[in-house]
Amino acid sequence: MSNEMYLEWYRQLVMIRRFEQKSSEMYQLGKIGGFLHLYIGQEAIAVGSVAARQENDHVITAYRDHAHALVVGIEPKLIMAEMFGKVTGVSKGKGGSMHLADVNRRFWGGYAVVGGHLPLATGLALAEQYKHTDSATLCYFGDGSTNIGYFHESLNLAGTWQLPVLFICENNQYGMGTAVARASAVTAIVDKAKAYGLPASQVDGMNVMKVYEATQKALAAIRAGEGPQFLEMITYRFEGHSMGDPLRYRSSEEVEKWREDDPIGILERHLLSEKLADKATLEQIDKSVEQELEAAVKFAEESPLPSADDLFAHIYVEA
Amino acid sequence: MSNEMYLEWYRQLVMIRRFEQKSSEMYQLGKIGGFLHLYIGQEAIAVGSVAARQENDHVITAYRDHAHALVVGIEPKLIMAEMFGKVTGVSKGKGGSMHLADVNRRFWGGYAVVGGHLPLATGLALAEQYKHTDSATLCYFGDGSTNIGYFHESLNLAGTWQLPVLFICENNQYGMGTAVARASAVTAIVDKAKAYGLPASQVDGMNVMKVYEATQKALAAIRAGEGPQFLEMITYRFEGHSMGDPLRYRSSEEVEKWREDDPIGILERHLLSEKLADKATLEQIDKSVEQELEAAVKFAEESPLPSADDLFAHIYVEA
Amino acid sequence: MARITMRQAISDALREEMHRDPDVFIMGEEIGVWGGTYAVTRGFYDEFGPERVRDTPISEMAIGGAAAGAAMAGLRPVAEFMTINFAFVAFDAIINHAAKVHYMFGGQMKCPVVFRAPGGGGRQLGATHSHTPDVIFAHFPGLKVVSPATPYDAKGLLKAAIRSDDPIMFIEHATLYQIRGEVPEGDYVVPIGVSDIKRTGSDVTIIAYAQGLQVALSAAEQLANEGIEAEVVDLRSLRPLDMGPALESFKKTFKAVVVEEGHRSYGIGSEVVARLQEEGFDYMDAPIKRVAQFEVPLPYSQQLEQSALINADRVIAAVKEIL
Amino acid sequence: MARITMRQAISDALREEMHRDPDVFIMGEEIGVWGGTYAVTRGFYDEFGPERVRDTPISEMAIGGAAAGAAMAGLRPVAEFMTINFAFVAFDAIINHAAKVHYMFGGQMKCPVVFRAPGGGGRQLGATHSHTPDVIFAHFPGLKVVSPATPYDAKGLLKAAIRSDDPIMFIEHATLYQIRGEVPEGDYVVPIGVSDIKRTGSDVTIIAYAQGLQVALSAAEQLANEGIEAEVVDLRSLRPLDMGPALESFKKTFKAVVVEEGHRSYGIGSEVVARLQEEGFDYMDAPIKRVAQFEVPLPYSQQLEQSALINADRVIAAVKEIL
Ligand SMILES: Cc1ncc(C[n+]2csc(CCOP(=O)(O)OP(=O)(O)O)c2C)c(N)n1
Ligand SMILES: Cc1ncc(C[n+]2csc(CCOP(=O)(O)OP(=O)(O)O)c2C)c(N)n1
Ligand SMILES: [Mg+2]
Ligand SMILES: [Mg+2]
Repeated sequence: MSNEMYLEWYRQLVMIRRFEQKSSEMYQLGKIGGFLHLYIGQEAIAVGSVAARQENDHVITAYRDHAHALVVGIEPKLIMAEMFGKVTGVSKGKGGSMHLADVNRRFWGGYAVVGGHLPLATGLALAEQYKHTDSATLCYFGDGSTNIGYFHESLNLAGTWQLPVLFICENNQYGMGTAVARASAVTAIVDKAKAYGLPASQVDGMNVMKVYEATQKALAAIRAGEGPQFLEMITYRFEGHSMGDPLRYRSSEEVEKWREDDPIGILERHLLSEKLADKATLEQIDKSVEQELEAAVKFAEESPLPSADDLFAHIYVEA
Repeated sequence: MSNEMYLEWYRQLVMIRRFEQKSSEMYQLGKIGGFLHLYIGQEAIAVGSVAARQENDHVITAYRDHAHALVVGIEPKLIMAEMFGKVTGVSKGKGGSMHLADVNRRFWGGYAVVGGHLPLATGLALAEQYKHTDSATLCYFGDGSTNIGYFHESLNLAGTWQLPVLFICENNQYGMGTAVARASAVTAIVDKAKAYGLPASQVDGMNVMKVYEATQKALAAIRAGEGPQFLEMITYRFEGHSMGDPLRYRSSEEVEKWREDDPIGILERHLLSEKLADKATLEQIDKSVEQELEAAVKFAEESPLPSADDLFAHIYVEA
Repeated sequence: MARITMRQAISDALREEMHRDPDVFIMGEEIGVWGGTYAVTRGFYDEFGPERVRDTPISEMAIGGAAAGAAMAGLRPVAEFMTINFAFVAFDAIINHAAKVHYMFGGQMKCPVVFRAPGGGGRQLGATHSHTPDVIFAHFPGLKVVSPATPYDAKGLLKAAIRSDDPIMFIEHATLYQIRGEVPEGDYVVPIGVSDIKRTGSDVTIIAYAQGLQVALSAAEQLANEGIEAEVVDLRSLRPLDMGPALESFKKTFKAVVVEEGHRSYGIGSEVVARLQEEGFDYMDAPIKRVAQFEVPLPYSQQLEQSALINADRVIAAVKEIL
Repeated sequence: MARITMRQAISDALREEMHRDPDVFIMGEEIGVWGGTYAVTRGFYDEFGPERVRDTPISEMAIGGAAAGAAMAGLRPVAEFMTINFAFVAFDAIINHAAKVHYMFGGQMKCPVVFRAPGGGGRQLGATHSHTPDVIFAHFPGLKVVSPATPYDAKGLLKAAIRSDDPIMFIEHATLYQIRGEVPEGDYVVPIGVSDIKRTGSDVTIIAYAQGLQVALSAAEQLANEGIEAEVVDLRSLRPLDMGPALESFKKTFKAVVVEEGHRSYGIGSEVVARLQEEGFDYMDAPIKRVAQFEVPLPYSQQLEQSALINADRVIAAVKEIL
C-alpha cells in the first residue's frame, strides 16, 4: 500500500462525510428535495471496495449512492447540481439524490426500488461473461434488501451461471427502522449466500483497509474464474435512514457505541500512529475538501434549471 | 402402524395412479382441456404426508394437485367433473385440473403461478398463529419453484415470524425440462432452507412409510412450538411435465432406473413380505378403485355444464 | 363536526375497526415501531401490540400473498404497501391470487383483504417512486379499487373496505394526507362503488377522484369567479365504477372534462370518456376532454415534475376549450 | 411468397437477427433444451449453443432485470416470459427499471431489450394463465408495446424491436401461432408505432389488433355478405399508439367499433375511443362501440370461457347497433 493511496482514501472518506453533511444542510434549506439518504458511518465501504476495482469493472448500488458516485470519480459539483435539480447535474436533474450515475465511469447508478438493481447487476455481469472480458461487477445493497425476492433470484442466477459479480451487502444493522433480526430469519447475512453456493465472508466495514483487502481478494477470485462472490460488510449508519427519520427504533447509547468505530477515525489513527501522515497533511486535505464543496454548492446554486423541453427528452432513444 | 392404515395407503397410491391414467385417457379423448399435470411416480408424497396431518391442518399445493385433492378426501368424481368443466366439479368447472380445492377439508387448492401459493401458505399459518390454535399448514411445491422470489420471501417470513408451516418440496428432479442443477445454484434443495434457519431434511419420497414418518416428526416439531420446518422429498415424475411434453431433456434409461423405485411397488413389496396383506386383498383394492373411477367418469360425463349465468357468479362476494 | 386531516381520518378508521373486530390486524413495512412512513399508524404498535401490528421484512410478494392467505383463513388483514410503487413487486400476488381465488375455486373461499397503498407524484421522489398507477389495478375483475379525496370519504370508505368480504386496493394519495375536512364523530361507512357530487353546477361536468378531485375543485372555484359553474363528480371507487352521477350531470351540462393525476394514455379518464360517449352520446355537445399527467417517467427536478403534473390551470383551459 | 405460420415468422425473425448480430441472444424458461413451450425456439439451442440460448431458472424478476442489465451493458437480449401472465412477477423490473433507466439518468444509458410474451385466453388455461393484459404495459411511458396480428407483421415488427434502442414488450397471442400468412423472403422491418389498414371499406371502421384483428376480419367478411363494408384498422403497436389511419377511416365512415381480447374496462379500446372522440368529434355519427372480454377472471370450462371472450358475432352485433 503506498502512502498516496492511504491519503487518497483519507481524502475520500472526508469528502463523503463532508459532502453528506453539506447535503443535509442544503436539504434543510430546501435546496434539495425528495428523499435524501446519508452514507455517514459507512464511508469505508465505498472507499475501500471501489479502490480495489479495475477500471473496466461495473459499479451499481441503491439510493444511498452519493458515496459510490464520489469514489468512482464524479465531481462533487455535478452531484450537488443534480440534487439541486439543475440541468448541469450528472443525471440532468432528472434523477436526484437517489439516481446518480455516470456511465462513462461504468457507474450504473443508484436505484430506489429495494433489490431492483440486483438483477441489473447480474445482467451487467452476464454481458461481460458473454463478451469474454475480465470485467467484474460490484453490486452494493443493504441488509434489509436481502429479504426481497430480487435478492434470491439474482444470487441464484449468478450462482447457476457463474457470473462475474461481487455482491456487497452493506449491513448497517437496520432497514429503515427494522433491525436485522426483526426482518431476517437468519441474522448473519453471510449465511444467506450459502443457499447459492457463493463464497462469502464478513468484513469489518468500518475499516477501509480491511474492506480494500477483502474486496481485492474477492475480485481476484472472480477473475480467476471462481464465480460470483459475496461480502457482508459490517457497518452502521450514524444518521437516520433518510431526512425526517423519527429514530424511534434505536437508543442513542447504541449509536454512541458505534461512533467509536468511526471509519475516518480508524484510518486517521492508523496514519498517525504508523507515521504515514502528520496532522498538518490531514488538515490540509480537510481544507481542500471544504473548498471543493463550497465550490460545488456555488456551482449547483448558479446552474440553470432544466428547460421545459427537457421534460420530453430521453423518454425514448428513438422517437 | 395399523394394518388398515397400510391398506388405506395402498388404496390411495393406486387410486392416484389410476386416476392419473384415466385423466390422461380423458385428455386424449378431448374430454379434459387446458393443462394437465400428472402425479405418477410421486404418489407416496401426497399419501404419506397428508396421512400425518391433523384434521385442522391446512393443505395447499401447486397445479400438480390431483393427488392432494384425492388424499384430503375429495371424491374422484368431483375432480373428474371439474376437469370435464362441469358445474358439479369441486370448483364448479371454473378451476379445472390446476385449481381443485375443498375448503371444508381445509384443502386450499392448486395454484398455477409457480411459487404464488407459498405466501398464501404463510398467511394460512399466520392466521392460525394469530388465533392460537394448534393447526399447521402443509405447503407443497416443486424443485423448480425454489428459484422464484416467492419462495425466498415466504420462507423468510415464516422463519422470522416462526409460523406453523411445513414446507414440502417435491423434488422430482426437473422443473419442466430443466434439471435441478441447470436452474439452482445449489443442487441439494435442502441446503436452501438454511438461509431461513429452518430445520430441514431429505426424505425418500418414493417410500410412503418414510414420508409419513418424516412428516409426522416435522408436524410434531411445529406443534411443539419449534417453528416452521422444511422437508425435501426426493422423487421422480415418471411421465412428462404435462400432456404434450416433448421429453427431450432426459433419457429413457434414467426414467427406467427411477421406475424401479415405483412407490406402489415399494409398499406392495413391504405389505407382502411382511405379510400385512395378501395378493388377493390388494387385487380387491385395485378392482374397487377401478370401479370408483369408472363411476367417476360416468358422473363427469353425465353432469351438466355450467349455465350462462354461472359466468358472472363469484366475481365478488358482495355485488 | 371536527375538521381533521385525511391522515387522521384514515388512522381513526383503522383504529376503530381494530377495536371493533379482533380479526382485523395490520401488517407492512415500518408500520409498527416506526409508526408508519406517513405516520398513519403512529401509536398503533403500543396500543395493539406486535401481534396485531406486524412489521414485515421488505418482501412485497410475501406481504401481498400472506395477507391474502390470512384473509382466506378468516382474518381481516389490512396490509400496507409502503407506497403503491412497491405494489408492482406484489402485482401477481394481488391480481392473480387475492383477486382470483373466490372465482377460480367456484366461490368456495373468500379473501377479505385490504391493501393500503399511498402513492402519487409531486414530491420529487423520482420516476420509480411517483406513480399514480391506479388504472392497472382497476383493470382486473375480482379486485375492488377505491381512492378517496376527502377525509370524510377516506374514513367511511376504509371502514367499508375492511368490512367487505372482497379484496380491496385502497389507494391513498400522499399529498392529500394533510388536507382537512369535516368528519363526524362515531361510526359510519361510505359504500364502495358509489360516486358522489362534490360541487353542483350546470355549465360543465368535471369528473375526478383523489388528488385530481382537489385540483378539479380548485379549478371549479376559479371558474366560478368567471361565472362558469362546474359540477364536480368524485368517482371515489374505480372498480366498481359508478358512472351514474357523472352521466346525470353530463346530460345536464353536455360537456365534460375528466381529471386524474395518472398518465393520460390508457388512464382512468379513457374509460370514463368511453362510457360517457357510449351512454350519453345524445348529450355530447363537444369532445370530452382529459386532463392528466404528461407521458413521461416523472423527473426529480421540481420544476420539471410540476410541469408534468395536473393543475387547476390545465383544467380551466380544458373547460374553456369546450365551452 | 411463402405462406408460413406466425410461429415460423417469429422464429425466423429471431434466427435471422441472431445471425445478423452476435450481440443478440435469447434467454428465458425452457427456450433451449425444451425448444420453447410454444416451439418458437425449437432447434435454437443446437444451432446457437448454450451461451446465446440461455435457459433460465423460474425467476421472472431476474429474467426481467438481468435482460435489462445486459442490454444496458451493450447486448441485445430477447428475453421470453413463458407467458405474459408471468410477466406480472417481473412487472417492477420491466416498468421501473427497463422502461425508466434511459430517462431517469438523463439519457446516459439505453436499454435495448425485447421482452417476448405469449398470452391470451381461449385455451382453457384458467384465470391466472389466460390474461390479455396488454393495456397495463401500454400505460407506462418509457416502454414500447407491440402486438402483431399477422405473420408478416410479426416478423417485421420483431426485427424492428430487436434493432430498436428502446425497451420493448412484444406480445404474441398464443392462438395466433397457427395462423398462416404471406411472408417475403429476405430481410424487412415493419416500423413500430405505425398502424395499418388491413381491409378497406366505407361503412364502418373496426379498430383492432392481435387476436382481435382476426376476429374483426372475420366479422368484416360476414358483414360484407350483407353488403356492409367495414374498414379494418390494425393498431399493431399500442405504445406509441398511431391513431392516424383509424382517424382517417373514421372521418370517412363516421362510425367505429374497437375490438380487443382483453377486459373492456380500462382496456385498449377505452383509449382508442377517447382519442377518436377527441380528434374526430365532428365526424361522430354514433357512439363508438367496444367489443372486449367480459369482466370475469377467465374460467376453465370451455363453454364459460368462450362465452366471456370476443367473437365475430359480437362484433357484428356492435356494428349493427350503430349503423
Ligand atoms: C420494494 C421496496 N420496498 C420498500 C421500499 C422502501 N424502502 C426504502 S429503503 C428501505 C430500507 C432498506 O434497507 P437496507 O436494504 O438495509 O438499506 P439501507 O437503507 O440500510 O442502506 C425501504 C424499506 C423500497 N424502496 N422498495
Ligand atoms: C411464475 C411462473 N413461471 C413459469 C411458469 C411455467 N411453469 C409451470 S410449471 C413449471 C415448472 C415447475 O417446476 P417444479 O416447481 O419443479 O414443479 P413440478 O412441475 O416438477 O411439479 C413452469 C416453469 C409458471 N406457471 N409460473
Ligand atoms: Mg440497512
Ligand atoms: Mg419439479
